[in-house]
Amino acid sequence: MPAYNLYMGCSVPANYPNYEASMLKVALALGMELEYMENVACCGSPNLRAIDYLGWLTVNARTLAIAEENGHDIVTPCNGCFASLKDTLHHLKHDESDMKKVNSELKKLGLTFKGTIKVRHFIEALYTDIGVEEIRKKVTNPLDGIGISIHYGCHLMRPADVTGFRPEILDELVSLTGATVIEYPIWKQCCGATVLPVNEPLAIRLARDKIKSMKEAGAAFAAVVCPACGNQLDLQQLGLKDSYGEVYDLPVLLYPQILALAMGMDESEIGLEMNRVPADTILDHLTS
Amino acid sequence: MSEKSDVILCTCGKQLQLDYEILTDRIGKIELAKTVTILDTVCQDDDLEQIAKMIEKNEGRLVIAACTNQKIQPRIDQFLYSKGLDPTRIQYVNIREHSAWVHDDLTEASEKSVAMTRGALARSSTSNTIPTESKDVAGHVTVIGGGIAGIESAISLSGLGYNVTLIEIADELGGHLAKLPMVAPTGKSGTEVLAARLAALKSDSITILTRTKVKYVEGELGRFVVHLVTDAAEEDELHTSAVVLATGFKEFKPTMIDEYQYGKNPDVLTQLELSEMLTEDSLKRPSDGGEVKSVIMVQCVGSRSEDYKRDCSKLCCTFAIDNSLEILKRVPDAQIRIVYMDIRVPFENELIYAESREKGVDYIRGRISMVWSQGNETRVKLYDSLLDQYFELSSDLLVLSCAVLPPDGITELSETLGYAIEDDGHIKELYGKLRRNETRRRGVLAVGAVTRPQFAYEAVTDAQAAALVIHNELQGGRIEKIARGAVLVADDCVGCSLCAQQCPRGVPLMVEETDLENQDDEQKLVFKATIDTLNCHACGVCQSLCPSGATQLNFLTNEQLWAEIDAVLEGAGSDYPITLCFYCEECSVSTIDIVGTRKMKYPASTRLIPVPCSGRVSIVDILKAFESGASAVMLAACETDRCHIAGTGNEIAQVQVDVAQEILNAIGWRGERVGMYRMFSAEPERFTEAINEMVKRAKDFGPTPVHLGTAGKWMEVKE
Amino acid sequence: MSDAEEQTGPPITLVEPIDVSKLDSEFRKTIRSMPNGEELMACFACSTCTAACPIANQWDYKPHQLIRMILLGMRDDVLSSKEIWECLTCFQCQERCPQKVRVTDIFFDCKNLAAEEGMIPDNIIGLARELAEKGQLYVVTADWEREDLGLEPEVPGLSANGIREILKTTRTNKIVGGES
Amino acid sequence: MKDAVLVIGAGVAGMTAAIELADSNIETVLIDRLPTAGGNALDLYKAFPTDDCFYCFEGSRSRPGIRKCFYRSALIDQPNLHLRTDTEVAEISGSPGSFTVKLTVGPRYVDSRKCILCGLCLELSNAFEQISPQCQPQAVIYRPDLLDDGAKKAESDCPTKAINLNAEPTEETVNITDIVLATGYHEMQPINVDEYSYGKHPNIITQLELAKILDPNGESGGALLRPSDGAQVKNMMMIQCVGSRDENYYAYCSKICCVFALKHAKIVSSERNGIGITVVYMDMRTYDRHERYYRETRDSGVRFLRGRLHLIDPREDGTLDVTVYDSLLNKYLRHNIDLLVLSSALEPPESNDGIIQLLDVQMRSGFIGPSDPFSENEVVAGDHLYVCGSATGPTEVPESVTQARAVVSKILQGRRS
Repeated sequence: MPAYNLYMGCSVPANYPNYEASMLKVALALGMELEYMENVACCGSPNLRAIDYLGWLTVNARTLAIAEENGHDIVTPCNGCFASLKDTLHHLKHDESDMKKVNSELKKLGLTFKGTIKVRHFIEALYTDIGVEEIRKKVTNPLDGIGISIHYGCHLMRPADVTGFRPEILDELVSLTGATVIEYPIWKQCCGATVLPVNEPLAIRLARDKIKSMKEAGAAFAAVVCPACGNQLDLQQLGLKDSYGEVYDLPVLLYPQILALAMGMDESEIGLEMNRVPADTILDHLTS
Repeated sequence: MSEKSDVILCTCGKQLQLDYEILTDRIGKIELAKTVTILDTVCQDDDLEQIAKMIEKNEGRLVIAACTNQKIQPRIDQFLYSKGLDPTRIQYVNIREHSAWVHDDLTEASEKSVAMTRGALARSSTSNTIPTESKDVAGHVTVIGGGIAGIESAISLSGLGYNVTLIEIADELGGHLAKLPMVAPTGKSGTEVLAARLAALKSDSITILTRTKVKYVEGELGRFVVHLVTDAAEEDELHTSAVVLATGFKEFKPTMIDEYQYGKNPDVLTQLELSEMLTEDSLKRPSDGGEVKSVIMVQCVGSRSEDYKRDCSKLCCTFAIDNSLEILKRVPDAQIRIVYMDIRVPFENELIYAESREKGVDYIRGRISMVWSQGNETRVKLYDSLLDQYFELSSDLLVLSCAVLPPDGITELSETLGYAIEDDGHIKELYGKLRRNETRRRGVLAVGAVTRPQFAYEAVTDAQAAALVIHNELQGGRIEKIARGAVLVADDCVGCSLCAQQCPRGVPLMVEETDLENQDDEQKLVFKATIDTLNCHACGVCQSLCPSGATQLNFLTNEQLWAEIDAVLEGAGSDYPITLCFYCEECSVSTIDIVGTRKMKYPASTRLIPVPCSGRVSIVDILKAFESGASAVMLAACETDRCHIAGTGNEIAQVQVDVAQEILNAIGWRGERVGMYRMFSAEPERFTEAINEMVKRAKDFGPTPVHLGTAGKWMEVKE
Repeated sequence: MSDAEEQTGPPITLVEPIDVSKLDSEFRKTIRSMPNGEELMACFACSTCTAACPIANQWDYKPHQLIRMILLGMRDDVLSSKEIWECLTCFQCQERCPQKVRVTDIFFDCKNLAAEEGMIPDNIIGLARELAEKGQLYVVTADWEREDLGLEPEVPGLSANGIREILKTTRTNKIVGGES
Repeated sequence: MKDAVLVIGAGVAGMTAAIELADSNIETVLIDRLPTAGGNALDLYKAFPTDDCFYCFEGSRSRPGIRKCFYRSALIDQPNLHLRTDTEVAEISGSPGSFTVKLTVGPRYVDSRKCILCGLCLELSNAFEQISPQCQPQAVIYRPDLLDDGAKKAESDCPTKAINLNAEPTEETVNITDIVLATGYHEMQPINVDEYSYGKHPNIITQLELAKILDPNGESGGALLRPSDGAQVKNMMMIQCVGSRDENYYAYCSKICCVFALKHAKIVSSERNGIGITVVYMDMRTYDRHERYYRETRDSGVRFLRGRLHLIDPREDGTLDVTVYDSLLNKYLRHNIDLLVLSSALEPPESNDGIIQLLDVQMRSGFIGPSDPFSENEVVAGDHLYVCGSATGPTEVPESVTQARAVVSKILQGRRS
């Protein structure tokens, strides 16, 4: 099994240790060797891209260049980090002049970006390197009968020519836990995370629409693979009573948490109590 | 053997500014000139008589120096044929548009005229007579595809006296048309439009094979063999003289565009699926058989999209309007909304658009946001770009006007039929402006939607026109024409297949040599080319590519062209650097003629040699010019992609020029001595600009180091 | 014939048009030369982008209108618009554009141009400041939560120095008013 | 002449039909009202969809080869083909299959078979003119209203005695089996459409007028200059659907004006550097592969504006302030331009009315429709009557050619049965 450069970004370790822990535990159980990258931090997120394109490119090219030193693929649990790295990779491969600019900056830090590294979201690595069949073998506690709606996250799916992500793989990964994927009309729609700094009511509205749509479609809980999306769908739900007078109580789980449960891991190992909307209903179901 | 020719010099009614004394004197001294005669108007009756007499006297070897042969040759040919004389050996020199009208200096213009006449004499000295030949072919044509275009083809060809076999893969004839409830612009149903034609097909000369597929085709114009297979897997073959492809189109199925939910929601259909429903009078919601009270149609699904079909599908706007009107006939209070980007209804179809609006069809300029199911309802959210509003509504049916795509199977068939395929997957027309129904392959025609989206009436017109083209080719079964074209000497053929691969019209065929002559078993699988000169377009591409000189144009052999090159360049040297220009007798001849007509001036240190197509000029021909003393060589050809010879002759020429440049560079000369330029008769300055540039290069570079025995001084001196 | 019809001179109208010659005709060239602007001119104003956008009904200028405004040279209106900052960057417009115009990416380009001219919403400047100072947007504050889950309290390998170094030399530094 | 066919109109469609007929050994009389063949095509420079010369059409068996310029065509020296320019139909009698047609033939001042275009008369007198290098017949024409002394000298000195200044109009009666109507289209002169000020300001022109300006063989050598003062055009605007899709003028869509306009926009944007172009449209109708023009012109920087004209305000410097409503932005935009080009409706030629009455064929928005519309036979206008090209309605060159061939196909089929 190959080793991976694990790029955490800043949001997961700061706000979602439950995501981090469940990912590491699932990876360990499946024999994935995730090694934290050294000397890296934030990807800058779309916000940096919006105001300082060259800075953003350079920050991410630096991360890629560091990974190039040991040659292992980068794996990240965050859609924002994934998009930043993927987009940087894609853009620099197609733009020689920016490539030169970036490398002249990196040179000052003693680095060179070549564009030889692959970037993958954690769930892609799960899917392609471990494979559905291998993972299924580890499912001891199938989530049969539970309906899950998936929020994939925009920056994982689009632009497709940059990210190269196929949403079906997450469907398969969810299905193999025994759960049923519940489709809902606005599955492509954004969670609203990016607009939070400039228009909070709008961001909340978008989160609310998604939760409402999932709930109406009959989902028992939601699956996400990104801290920012998780924040929108999970945390914002608590405020909906104030802003909309609506209560949905739709638990939002990070995918590794779901998989961990199906693999028979204990809720405490994966920080389920840190999820804002209590996931008791699932636990009830599993123990029943 | 070099034969002498008579020379006629025309004075254009004594109006040409040339020194005829110099001309007669100098030409008279050329060894290959038998006599020199001055006439005032070779195009007028008295002089035509003179020409006839000279042709009789000298077995047809005659050089006429006058105005452009583009004007006088048809008249002279016609006159001579009417007298039972053979004009095929006459060589023309243009001393009006190429000399007198474009050069100010009388002496220089006269010198150039002498040189070019010398060239024509050289060409004439080994000229062949080109006889009229004939052959008999079967008066049978195969039509593939039994939709409206194929049916009309069969009827037209039968009407012109041919036996026709009409092949259809489905159970029934009629294609998509049979499923249209209304055909624009007539307002009748497809079955009604077809009825009279289906009756007309019941003719002794038409054989219909349904449930039959064409597997592959062999042979050429006049003798194709079509290999058929029925749905019961029985194989058969059919001997035929020409093939008409009429396999129609295929509607795009947008399963991969998820915003429309096609394939997921049964109430989402394509426009043709709706047509079928209307034709069968079964308009209801597929999901629950419920009434259809509201319909949303979406235009440009897959069309005008970089992802699916770049171009517009042309028919879909009209189809949508027709179907809307049909729905309203059945459900007068139905609410129909058409969501569009641009409504495109040509000519009087605009009136149907107006009618539909009057009858209450709503047109919304905008796009669909998303489609989803809510209970048993189909919900649609859309954006109206003119109201700048979003709307959300339920609809009983969502009808997608899907792109018109080429049918399945045409790529496979192209492998043996040799026609070219357009970027969009349709069959490529030979030339988009004037020869829509012909394909790259002679004897293979394409009609109807297989070439592009077409309305029924357009497909009918296509079919009728293509029948005429076939009739022109087959001439009722007895093909008779002047055998002017490529002639192949099989013994010299090395079997490389360059000619067969590169002939713009697919004329040379590769055959097993054992078909030609008996060989030992060991050599049985050696292939050789054959060329039917009567099928040839006479461009000379095969000749310029042939490594062994096995195939040559009978009116412009290698020997003839090389002799001409040498003769026109006599006297070229460092005192007088000459630019030799080969020009094609398509766009280039016209452009140069117009330059003459408009009296646009350029230097007289130029010599012009006509070739049927620029693709006739080989690397060797170019190098011969340098050997004979040219300082620069220019090739005047048709515009890129506009070669008259199926669009590819000039591309072959471009390769020859590119390689010639590389050769010159490789031996230490300047590649820029050779130039290729694209001519366009509407822009005559293209020629003057090009020739001025080449003359400048000739002057700057001077003659090449190797000519007239200066061997040893190989490298050019570069400053 | 009425008096009005007899009048000559320019017709009276209440329309006060935008003078196109006063617009910035170079603006579209600028956008086109930016990282994702090459396909800009392929736009044929079908409004698919607007149809695809989940929030454009909140906007004064719709996505297709913003693209039109770029094409027309309404530089100031575009760069000072709130819409470019409210873009969710969900890429749905870009995904569905039949002419492959990179709509979302073009809005990113516009934001960069606006940023260069100092037109940035305050909250975004705040984020930039976080990045410039801390090298990250989020820092671990509740390390006991990490420890509870068996994670190291400090994130392994984390170091924000590299980022801070880079951002000192780029536009971010200018935005947060750092020393040059 | 036995069993001859009459082709009325020597544009692209008529010429194609006539040559195909003559090649099929059918005696053919091709007539045109104008002094030279070619119709609208002579003035149109570049043709879509191939962007090459407009005056180029299919070769024939007597001119083997592929396709030819008009001047190289077989119109003159094909023995079965009888071209009559300056000629109109005066009377048609008889019955289908055996019509008797009386033609009025204009004065034959110049014998086109004798004229060798030596240029002598052009030097001697202003009354002679070669309309175009592509003219067919390849002969000068004489304008009697410009008669001068030189003209008389030209008459006497003409080396082939091709000139007769005293020629009179003649009448010719021909026996005809079939008639082919190829009367083409006319570009509407939008003088009555007030809002466009056409005819009131020299810098407001039509697309056909623009084509003439762009033609390198034209007065300006192809440079795009303002008609008012010959200054270089810097900004221009085209307006689509002037008189088309308009119940006040022509309710139909003229079908080819969008491509026509974009063909010009493409020439200007790609070959006449630095000229700004705005195209104002209602629906851009680039059917089928013509979409390419729309794509390419957008890419080359042509601005497209969905909307309509609000106001034209001419300024003293010769420019025009044009305000247009943009229906997508919901804003009014004012442009300062040098040249306003109107994509004016393509209308039936006036002469159509006479022919339609004379032959009792179906009228279709003023053009000539098929006799039995339900047959989908576009080219059959009646018993022994056929129609092709823009006589059927606005038609592209390739359609005209295909229709002309369909006509010949139908005539040959008719003769066999």
